[in-house]
Amino acid sequence: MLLAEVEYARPSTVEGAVRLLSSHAGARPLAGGQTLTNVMKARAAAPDVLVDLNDLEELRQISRTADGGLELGAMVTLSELIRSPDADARPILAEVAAQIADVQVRNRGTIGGNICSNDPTNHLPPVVAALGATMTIRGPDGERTVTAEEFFVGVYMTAVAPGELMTKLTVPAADGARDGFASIPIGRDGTCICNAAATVEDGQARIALGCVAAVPVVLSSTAEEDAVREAVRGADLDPPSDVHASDDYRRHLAEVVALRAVQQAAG
Amino acid sequence: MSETTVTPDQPITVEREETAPGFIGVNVPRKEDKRLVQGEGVFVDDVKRHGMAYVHFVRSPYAHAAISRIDVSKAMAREGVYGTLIGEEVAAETDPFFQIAPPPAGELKDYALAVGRVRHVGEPVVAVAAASRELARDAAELVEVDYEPLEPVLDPEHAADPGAPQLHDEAPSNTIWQGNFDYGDYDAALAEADKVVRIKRLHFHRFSSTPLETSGAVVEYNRGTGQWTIHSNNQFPGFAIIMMAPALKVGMDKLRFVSQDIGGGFGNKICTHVQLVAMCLLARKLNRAVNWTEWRTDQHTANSHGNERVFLDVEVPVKADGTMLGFKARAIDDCGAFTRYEPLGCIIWAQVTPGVYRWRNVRLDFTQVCTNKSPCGPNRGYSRMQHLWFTERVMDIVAQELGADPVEIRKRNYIRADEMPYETPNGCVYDSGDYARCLDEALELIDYGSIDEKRRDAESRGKLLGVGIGSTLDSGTNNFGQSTIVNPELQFSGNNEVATVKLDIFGEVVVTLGTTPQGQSHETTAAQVVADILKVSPEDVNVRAGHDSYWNSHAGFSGTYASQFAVTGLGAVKGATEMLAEEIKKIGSVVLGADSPDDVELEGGFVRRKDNPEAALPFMACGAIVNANNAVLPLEYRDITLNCRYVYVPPHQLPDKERKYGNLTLTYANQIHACVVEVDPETGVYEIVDYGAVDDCGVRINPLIVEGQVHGAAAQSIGAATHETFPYDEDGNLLTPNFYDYHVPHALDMPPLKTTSIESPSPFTPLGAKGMGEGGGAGISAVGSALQDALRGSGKPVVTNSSNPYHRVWELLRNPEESRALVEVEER
Amino acid sequence: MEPVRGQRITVEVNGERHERDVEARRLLVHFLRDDLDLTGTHVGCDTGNCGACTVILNGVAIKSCMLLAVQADGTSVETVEGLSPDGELHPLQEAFSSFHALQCGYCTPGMLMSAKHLLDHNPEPTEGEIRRAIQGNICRCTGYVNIVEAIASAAKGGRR
Amino acid sequence: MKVNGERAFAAPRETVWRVLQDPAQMAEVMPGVESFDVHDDRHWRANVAIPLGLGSLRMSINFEKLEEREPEFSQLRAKGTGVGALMNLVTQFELSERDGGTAMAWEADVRIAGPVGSMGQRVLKPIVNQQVQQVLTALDAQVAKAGGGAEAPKGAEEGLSLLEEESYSDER
Repeated sequence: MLLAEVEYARPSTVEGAVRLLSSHAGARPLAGGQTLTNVMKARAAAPDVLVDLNDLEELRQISRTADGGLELGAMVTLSELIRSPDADARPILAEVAAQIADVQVRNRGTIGGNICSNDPTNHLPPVVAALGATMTIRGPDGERTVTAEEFFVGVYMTAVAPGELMTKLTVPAADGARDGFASIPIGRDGTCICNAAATVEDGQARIALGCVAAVPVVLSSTAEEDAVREAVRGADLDPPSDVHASDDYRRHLAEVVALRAVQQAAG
Repeated sequence: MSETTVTPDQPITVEREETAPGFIGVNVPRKEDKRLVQGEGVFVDDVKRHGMAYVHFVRSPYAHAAISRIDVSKAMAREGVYGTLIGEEVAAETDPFFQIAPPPAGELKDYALAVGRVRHVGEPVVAVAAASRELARDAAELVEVDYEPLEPVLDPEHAADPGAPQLHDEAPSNTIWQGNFDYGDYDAALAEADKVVRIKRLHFHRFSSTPLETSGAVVEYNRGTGQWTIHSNNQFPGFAIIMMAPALKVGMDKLRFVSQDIGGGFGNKICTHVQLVAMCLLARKLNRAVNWTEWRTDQHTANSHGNERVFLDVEVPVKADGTMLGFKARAIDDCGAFTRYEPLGCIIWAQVTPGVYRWRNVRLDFTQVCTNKSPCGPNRGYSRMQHLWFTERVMDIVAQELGADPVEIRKRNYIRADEMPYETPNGCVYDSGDYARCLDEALELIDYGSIDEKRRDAESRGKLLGVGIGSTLDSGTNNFGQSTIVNPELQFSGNNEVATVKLDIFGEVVVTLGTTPQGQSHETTAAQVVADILKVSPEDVNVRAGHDSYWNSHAGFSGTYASQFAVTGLGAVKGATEMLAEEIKKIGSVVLGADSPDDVELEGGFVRRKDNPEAALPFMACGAIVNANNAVLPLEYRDITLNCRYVYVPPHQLPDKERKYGNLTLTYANQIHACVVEVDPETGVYEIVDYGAVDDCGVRINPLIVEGQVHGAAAQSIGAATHETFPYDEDGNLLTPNFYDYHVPHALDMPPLKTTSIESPSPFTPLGAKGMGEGGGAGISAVGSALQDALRGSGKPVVTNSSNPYHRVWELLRNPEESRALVEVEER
Repeated sequence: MEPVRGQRITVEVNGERHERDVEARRLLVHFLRDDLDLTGTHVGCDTGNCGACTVILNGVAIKSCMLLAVQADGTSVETVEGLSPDGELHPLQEAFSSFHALQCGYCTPGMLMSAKHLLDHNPEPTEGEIRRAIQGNICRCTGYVNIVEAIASAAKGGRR
Repeated sequence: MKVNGERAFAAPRETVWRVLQDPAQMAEVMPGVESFDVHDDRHWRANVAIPLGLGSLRMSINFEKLEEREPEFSQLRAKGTGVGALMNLVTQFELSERDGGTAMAWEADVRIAGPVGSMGQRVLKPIVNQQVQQVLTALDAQVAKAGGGAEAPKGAEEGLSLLEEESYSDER
């Protein structure tokens, strides 16, 4: 419950944040803090410097792109996303955000935080992977934009290198694609035991599985049941076992949630 | 909206008539609420003292290891660190805790900190005291402890195997206690049976009620008087003092236990005497107040868990008509690394030997072993819950295997209302109850009549629907004499609780209790009882909040545990209040010139002459006369104090140690629960869609408070049946050390709880009331029962575990044969 | 600007301005309980799950165990102590008592703050909305039945 | 938790053996090594900061060579202690000559305790797999440097698998 000593800074510009992050080894961005703070309480991780991103108005914007897609600042809270009228560009985002944790956590937790912490049970990583969204990363050497495949590196690890921070999430316009999400949570809206997001366009499904590996597992198949099941079986998943599910059970659930996500998308 | 049949349609208001208050049975609003809803309760971690030190425990990362070196020098060098305490000091300054077990296990050494060896992950090894919470933890990380890991014992079923590692040199084969319980004539019953149902293994899992407030203490030491003041949330100070005083080598009066508000206990706060002794030693060593806050992860890894229990080689002789003649089984109970309250659990279960059933022939071989897991202790439904779950599992498995209707076969085997009071084969006496009627009410709540329709509807949605039934006997007002059955040398028996009621100089009625409530509303119900006897309103009765062992209302068994306040606590309140009423009448008769106290009566805060209501004396005057103007009293009345103390002692007798026979407890409240589940056959994920609980605890002092207990107990058993479990990995690490992975029900998880009640007054208690609050176990049985029913069309799997998270249900669906292999029916 | 180990912060709590020097690592809940002696806000877990520490920060319900005190600098915080400033009980507090929505009372302050946040934004919630609103608040005593009824009643001005 | 796998190197067995037996070269292979000192040919010690994304986990690890049969078999124990975690690791490998190169059959038994454990297995197992992958990839490079190019790192994924599951006390 008690954090180790840590230094703290709350810059007011992204440049300032990048400067702080890149000039201090062991500096970590602090977004909503709904994951990082708890890991620090356990002292399972002890950053030397916390760079609080909460004053970066630039990262709180929600806007439509020219082509009808969506740009979400990394510091947009899950509650803000749920309430935003612009979010109906890809309604699945708000729909899934509303399933994350609880009101208090959604009020504080951010999109960037959920994506960057990349706990295998998080909701958003598979969603951004399925939607083909891109993440924009700002660092001392400027800005780059990466796809989900490049972005998710491991548990709690992403392409955001020390000294960098994620600034925004860009979601392409639906353009006739439809999205779905399915999960098996512990109880109602508890932590996910297994989850999956899917985007279906012209009968082609892009599926991203959560909870079964260190990073979302992305698969492609046609939207037919047999094809989806085949695609998941073909993925040779080696999911972790824990108190909520054996690896066998997770492997089975992966097939179920993949199919349900695709069916929701296919409507 | 969740339906409740007890809650009135309007917000509760005190309904009373001027002349006859009659507050017993009325939903009087709680006296405790005003402070609690304003955040003005005083919980242990709210207590602060000048210069107080914060204590952090260095805990074992190993399940089993020898400690080869402890070095606190780096921690001591840290600025702001006041001091440390290590096992060697504890061993030098204290005696090991008194053990309830007989030798050899009774010789095992249990100290406030690990001495030479750690026996479970999370066991406190070093205590570090510093100027702030954070500093204490920082310094704790600087303490160096070298461990030599030893092989842990984790599987209770193999703890006693030859060659298994030993936890305690004093407990050979890791066996704490073993005993055979043989009642009726089991062999004759077996010979008489038409069918014999055998079940290889039933498993009741580890979990705990995890009170939202974790344990803690603020301990002060007074050098001048040599006494400690212990502000804590320990829920059984009577027991704690008996354990701590000898360990600290001081008289009991040197330990003052104080508590006001306690954030839930459920039994989990009975065994904190271990950490409290460490606090006492530190307070004395540092000569300053010390604070200990147990964090959630500490609470899960090192606080008392509910006992895990396995039932092996179960055998049930059954007659052709479905009458069960009894059972035979081998029980192995896992008490964890230390015996803090154990092996009492080895006998407590026997309070409910046949459960709610007319089973006359019982043969149980009961063994308790220790393992390298968190020590066990009482947990809501303590030891009876495990056994009652076993009786209900037996009932459902036999019903399924014989193709009998689970409702009919229960009614055939239930003890009947006309048999009450009913003596069980081991000499316990069930005071009152009507189980069949409770079952009918419960089935009514879940609309059992239309269940086939619902089944079809569920099928049409691709779901499997099941109905389940469970029961609990909430036995209360323990006879501590049962402890002599586990250890004949013990000198405990009976039970007691005390209360004082006084009339103060300005006429206030002041009540003190010996109990330590954790949400059970004692201030309110005590006031209701006092109000009825003194003929005043509960608002006029001032019940002191909390517990202080320095008040004159502390008895040997004082505390709040084991479903007994309505009997022992209120029994004491009633006794003391009646004494006070008599004294007030005496004063009144003198002052009002009546011939005898019988000629006056109490009414609305006055004592008045029956023959002339105009002649009345206010309570205030009585208080003033006795306390400040007593020369006016005739000499023969000078012994009146208007400060009455009464100790309620239940009519217990010594049990027969050899036969393990006798009445082990006074009252038997009962609950019958029924629930409906819908299972998704593809995933094993299920939802409880309907739930009914019927409670019978005799006379209900405050129905709304009773109903609240029923709701809470049901919620806890639903949690235990679904996701709450304390599993360990092969190294002895707890896999659910906090609320991340230990999922307790939240508001969206809970089904609508429908409750109702019947009242079968106890013939044995002062108010016809029975202790209650531990009735939840019924839910664990009901959920498992419903799952087995839902899955019957999928290969008839048998539910043999009390813990049924989704993955286990999926395994049952995927491989029903595995569970079926545990059951066989022998036709005679 | 350079990172600091601690700093002086100003927080308005229940309408009152407080200035304190705090370590950067100190959690808001400990600032409220230990530094300001506002012990109505409780700690029930160490993983952000239980909600006993729920307070309203700038009008938004949050868990004060997942926020550093330095992050609250310049904000306005409402705690349970602020619900009945003049001793007059808030309708939610009245309803919790009338409907026996509390037993041990340990989760109650956090539960009340979540309920207040709900009613501030949604004066006429359905049962489902009420349950969602308190999903982040664990109660081990009541099974939530009476809590849900109490909140519904408070929303209807004390009626059922 | 037990992990095992097979790995192929396009280098002679002696080369691979030398890399695996040389503490200095192994230091190159381990994640986040900050300092490294050799006590004797059987014991050495490393201070590491294992990068875990949310912050790195500092540990000091003592290595002890338990057994070796040059040039095919070696067994090693590593005991790590840190604020957030305790690690006990026993690992062994068997080298055999295969079509001009070297095949390494390896297995490791990793046990982790302490606060990091309280974060749950769902993160621990993937983290262990991840670290193993990185070690193997780095090993390829190291072997390549020591002469003889390494095969594509995909060899790692091929063999990597969990040997056994946790046995829960209430799962039987």
